[in-house]
Amino acid sequence: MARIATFFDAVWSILKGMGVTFREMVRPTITEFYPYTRPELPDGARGIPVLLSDEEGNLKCVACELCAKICPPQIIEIIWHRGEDGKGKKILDGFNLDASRCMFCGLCAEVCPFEAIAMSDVYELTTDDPTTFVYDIKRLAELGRKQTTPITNYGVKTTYVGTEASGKTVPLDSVVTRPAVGQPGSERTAVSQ
Amino acid sequence: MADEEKELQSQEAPAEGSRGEHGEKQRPARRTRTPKKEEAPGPHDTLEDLPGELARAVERIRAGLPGVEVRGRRDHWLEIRTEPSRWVEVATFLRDDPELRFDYLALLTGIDRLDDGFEVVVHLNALTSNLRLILRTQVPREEPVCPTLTGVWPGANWHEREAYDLLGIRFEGHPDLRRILLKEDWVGHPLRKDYIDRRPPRKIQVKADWERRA
Amino acid sequence: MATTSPPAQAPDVRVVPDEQDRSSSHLYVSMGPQHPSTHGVLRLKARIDGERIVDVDPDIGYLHRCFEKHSEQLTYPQIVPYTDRCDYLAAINNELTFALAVEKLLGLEVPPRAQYLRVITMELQRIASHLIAFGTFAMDLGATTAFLYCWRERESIINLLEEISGARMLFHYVRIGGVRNDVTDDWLRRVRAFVDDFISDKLPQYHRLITGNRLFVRRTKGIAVLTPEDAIAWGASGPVLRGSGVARDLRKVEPYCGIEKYDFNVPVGENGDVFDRYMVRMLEMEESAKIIKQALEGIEAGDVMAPLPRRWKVEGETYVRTEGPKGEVGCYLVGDGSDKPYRLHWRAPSFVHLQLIPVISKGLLIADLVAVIGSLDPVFGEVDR
Amino acid sequence: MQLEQSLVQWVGNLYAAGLSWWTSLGIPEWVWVALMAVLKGVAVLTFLLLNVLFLIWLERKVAGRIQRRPGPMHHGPQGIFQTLFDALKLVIKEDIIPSQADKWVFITAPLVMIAPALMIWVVMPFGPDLIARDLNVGLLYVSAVSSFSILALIMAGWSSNNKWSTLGAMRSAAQMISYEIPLGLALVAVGMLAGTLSLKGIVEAQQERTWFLLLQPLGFLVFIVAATAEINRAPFNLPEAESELVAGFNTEYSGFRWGVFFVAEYANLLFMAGMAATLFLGGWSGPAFLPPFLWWLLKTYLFVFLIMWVGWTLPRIRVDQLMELGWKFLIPVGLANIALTGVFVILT
Repeated sequence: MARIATFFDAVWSILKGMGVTFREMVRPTITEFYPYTRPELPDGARGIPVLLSDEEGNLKCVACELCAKICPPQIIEIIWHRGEDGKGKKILDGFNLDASRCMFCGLCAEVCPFEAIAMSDVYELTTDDPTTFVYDIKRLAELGRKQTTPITNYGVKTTYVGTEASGKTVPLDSVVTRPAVGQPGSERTAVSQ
Repeated sequence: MADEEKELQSQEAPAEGSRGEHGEKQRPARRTRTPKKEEAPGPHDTLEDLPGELARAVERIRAGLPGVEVRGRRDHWLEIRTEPSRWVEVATFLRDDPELRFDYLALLTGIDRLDDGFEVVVHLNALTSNLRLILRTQVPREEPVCPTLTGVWPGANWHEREAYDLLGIRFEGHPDLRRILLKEDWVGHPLRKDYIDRRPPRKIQVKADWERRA
Repeated sequence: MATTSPPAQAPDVRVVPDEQDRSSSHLYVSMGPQHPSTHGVLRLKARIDGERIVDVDPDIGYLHRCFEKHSEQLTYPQIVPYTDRCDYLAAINNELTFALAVEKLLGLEVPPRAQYLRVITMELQRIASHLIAFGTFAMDLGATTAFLYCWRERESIINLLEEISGARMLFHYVRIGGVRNDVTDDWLRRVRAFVDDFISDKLPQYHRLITGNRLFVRRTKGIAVLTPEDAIAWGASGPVLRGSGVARDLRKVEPYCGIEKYDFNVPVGENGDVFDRYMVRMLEMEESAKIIKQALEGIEAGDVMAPLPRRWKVEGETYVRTEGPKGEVGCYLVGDGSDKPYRLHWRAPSFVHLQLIPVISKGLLIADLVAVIGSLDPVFGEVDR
Repeated sequence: MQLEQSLVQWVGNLYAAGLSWWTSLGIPEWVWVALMAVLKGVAVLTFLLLNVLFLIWLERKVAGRIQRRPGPMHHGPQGIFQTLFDALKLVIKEDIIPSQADKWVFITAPLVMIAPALMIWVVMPFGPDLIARDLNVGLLYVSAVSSFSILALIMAGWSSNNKWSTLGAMRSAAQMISYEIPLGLALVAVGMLAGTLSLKGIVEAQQERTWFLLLQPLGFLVFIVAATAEINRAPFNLPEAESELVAGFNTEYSGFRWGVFFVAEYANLLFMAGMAATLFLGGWSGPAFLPPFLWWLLKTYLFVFLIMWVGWTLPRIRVDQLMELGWKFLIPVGLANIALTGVFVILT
C-alpha cells in the first residue's frame, strides 16, 4: 500500500515538474540574437582600453607611465622622448597594448590623472592573426576618437560598431583606415557634444 | 620507500648550475626585506590582558604543554611556537584536551623565511568555543623536514602536499607525499624565494606590427 | 598565414603511467580532465568494479598558475583583480577577503555605505554562485532544463553587477578601503525587485521542478554521507560542513562588514548526504535574499571609499577568512613593510573539499560520483590557483 | 478518407497495369514483385527519414522553448532546414576509426543499429490500407525486432576499445533486456483484448470497442515507461548519459557513423510513439474530417511530444534504480495487468 502511495506521489511530483516546464514553454523566449541584436552595455562597461583625444584631436596622454606601472600583467608599453634637446616635456612616440593578455581590470583608466585612457565598449577582439592583438597608438587613438559619452566609471562608449546591418562581422582592422594621431580634420565626436 | 626519499632529496638540492625545464637554479638567496616584528601596535601584537576565555586557554596550554611558547594576540588569536620535534605532541594535545578541543584545521602552509628556514604555520579553530590558534614551527632550510599532522587532522593531507609541492617541506610520515599542483617531473619548488623562473621575463616588450601589416 | 612568433618547441611529453594492477578484475578509468561533469579540469583516477567505485584519486593542478608566487611580485591593488580569478564564480567574495586582510593590516576603517554595498554585492554573488552550483548539479543528474533556468536568474544578477562594476564575471568591484564606485538609488530598487521576484517566483519554481521530484530525491538521499566528525576532521566548510549538521557560518562566528547586524538563519542539514548539501545551498539563497533586503533598507548615504595611505606600508601577518559560497575563503597575508606582500596564501574551500571525494565515494556508483562532485561544488580556479 | 482510398486504388491500378506490361515484355513476374518491394521500401524509408529530420528539429525546438530559447533559427523559417545541413555536415566529415578499435565490428555496428530500426516499420499500419505487410504475428514481430538493437550497442561499445563505451554498452544491454519483458507483457495484454496479434486487427478492435487507453490504463503506463527505456530516451538515457559516461557507446563515433546511430534513435522514437498511438489510441481511426494517415501522424506526434517533454523535465535515474523499476515494479504490474485483462476478457 505504501508502495502504491509512493508511486502516486512520484507521478504527482513528475507532473508538477512538467507543469513548470510547460508554463515556461509557452512564455516568450529570452535569448538575444547576438550578432544581429547587440546587448545594451551599461555605462562604464570594461572593454579594451583606448586612448582619448582632446578637442583638437591630440592625444591627452603625457607619457607619465602610471598606467604602465599599475597594469597587473604589464602589457602597456609607452615609448617617449624628451623634446627640446632632451630637457622639455615628454613627447609620446608610441603606446602599445597587448590585448591578448589584457584582463580588463580597468586599473589603467582609474589611475590616469588626465583621463587620457579609458575603458571602451569594444569587446569583440576576435581575430585570425594573433599579431593584431597588439594595439599600437594609431589603433588605440582611432578607437578613442569614436568616443560618444563622457567618462563614467572610467569608461566611455564609442561609436564602434563591429557588425554591419547585414549581420556580417567586420574585422577590427578595417576600423583603422582613417587619418592618424593629431592630424587636423580627423573625424571625431567630441565629449562636449 | 628509502629510494624514493633519496630521489626526493636529490630533487630538493640539484647540483650547482643544474637546470630543469623551468627549474630553479641554486643562487644565493635573493634578499627581500625580511619582515620586522612589532614596530607599531598592529592587530597581530601581543595582548597583555587577555579576555577571560583566552586567558583560561593560555593557562590550560601552559599547564598541559610545559616549555611551549604561547601568547595571545590583539586580534584574539592564540599563538604557539614550538619545535618540530614536539609538533605532533602539541597538536595532539590541542586536539584532545577536553577544554580546548581544537578540532578544526583551517589552514596549513609554509613561509620561506630565508635564513631562518621555513616556517610551517597552522591555523586551528575550536568549533565549540570558537577559540582560534596559530601553531608555528621552524624547520631548517637545508633539511626541511617536519612531522606530519595527517594523523591528528586528516584534512592536513592536501595542505601538506601543497606545502611540499610549492615549498619543498617534507612531511615525515605523510601517507601520500606527492606533488599535487605541479606536474610530477617538475624541478624545484616555486614558492621558495630563491626559485628563479627561467622562462622569459614577465614584462614582454609588446611589438606592434601594425606598420608592417599596413 | 605568417606569424611573427618563432615556431613552438615540441613539448617534452613524458607519459607517467598510472599504477595498474592487471591481475585484479577492477577497471581503471580516468574521469576527466575532459569529462563533461567534472566542473572544470578535475581528473579522477577511479578504480571501479563493474559500476561500483573501489577507489578514487583526484588529480588536480591543470589550472595552476602560481597565483601566490605571482602576487609576491605585485603591489596590493594589483593583486585584487587576480583574486577574482580564484573562485571565478564568486569574484566579489574573493576580493572582499583580500581587501579585508589588507585593511586589517593597514588599520583602515571602511565607510558604512561601502559596508552595505559590500554586503549587498557579496550576497548577490552568493546567490549567483549557488545558482551555478545548483544548475550544474542538476545537469550532472541529467536535468538540463533546471541548469538553463539557473543561468537565466544568474544573468539578472550579472547584469546588475555589470552595471556598477563594468564587468560581467570578474567584477573587480570591492577594493582595498571600500568599493569601486557608488550606486544609484535606481540600482538599489532594481536589486530589490530582483530579490523579491527571485524569492516569490523563481525559487519555488526550482523546488517544484527539482527538489520535489522523486527521481531526484531518490538519487540524492542517503548518497555519500559525510558524518559531522569526518567533516570537521577533514576541514570541510560552508555548505558541505553545514550539510553534515554542523552549524558553523563565519558570518555568525567571525562577523565582517557589519554582518552581525543582520537577522538571518544558518540552514543545517541532518544526514550529511548529497541531498542535504544541495538543500543547504537552496535555503542559503533565501537567507542571502533576506540579508540583501535588510541591507537595502539600512543603506545610508556617504562615502564608499576610505582615504588610502599615500605609501603602502603593510606590515605583520594576518589570516582573514570569510564565508564564501563554497566555504571558508581564507587569505593568509604576510607583509614585510613594502608595497608587495611577502607571502600570500589562499585558503580555497574547494581545494579542501576535493580531499573528501575518496572519503565519501567508496562503494558508490559512477552516477553517484558525478552527484558527489556536484554536491561539493568545486571551482578549479581556486583549487589550482 | 475518400482521397486516400482513391489514391490507394489508383496506385493499385497502376501496379496491375505495370505488371501486365512487364509480363508482356517476357520478363518473369517475380522480378517485378521484387522491384516493387524495393520501391515500397524506398518510399517508407523516405517517409521515415523526412520524419526523423523533422523530429530532430522538433526536439531542439521543444527543448529550446522549455528552456526559454528559440532553438535553431537560421536556416529556413524557424530553422527548419537546420537538421538537413547538420546531416550534410555529418556526411562530409572526416571518417575516424580509432586505431585500437576492432575495425570491422566498429564499422558494422551502425548498420546493425539502423537495420532493425527500419525493418520494424514493416508492420506499422499508417492507414487501413497503408501497411507494408500486415503480419498476423505483428506484435511478436515488433518485440522480436526491437530487441535487435542491443546487439548493435554492444558491438559499438565493445569495438570502440574505450572504457566508457564499454560501460555504456553494458548498461544498455542490461537496460534493454530488463525492459523488453514489461514491454512484452504490455503487448500481451493488448493482444488478449483485441484477440489478434495483427496490428491492423488491433486497430479495428479498437474501432469496434473503444480506445485501449481506457481499457488498459495500467498496460499503457507499463508500455510507455518501458518504451521510453527501450529507446534510451531521458530519463532513461543511461547508455549515453553524457554527464556520467561522456557519451556512452558512441563516444568514439563521429561523422556519418554517428549520424546513423542518431537517425536510428529517432526512428525508434517515432516507432514507439506510433506503436503507442496504434495500440492505445486507436491508430489511424478517427472522425472522417481528416484522412486516416493524418490521424495516425497526429496521435504519433502527440506521444513524441510527450516523450520529449518528459525527457527535458526529469533528471536521469540511476542504473540500479532503473533495474529496480523494471524488475520490481513494471514486471509485477505488467503481470497483474495480464491477469486483470484475462478476467475482463472472460467476463465480457
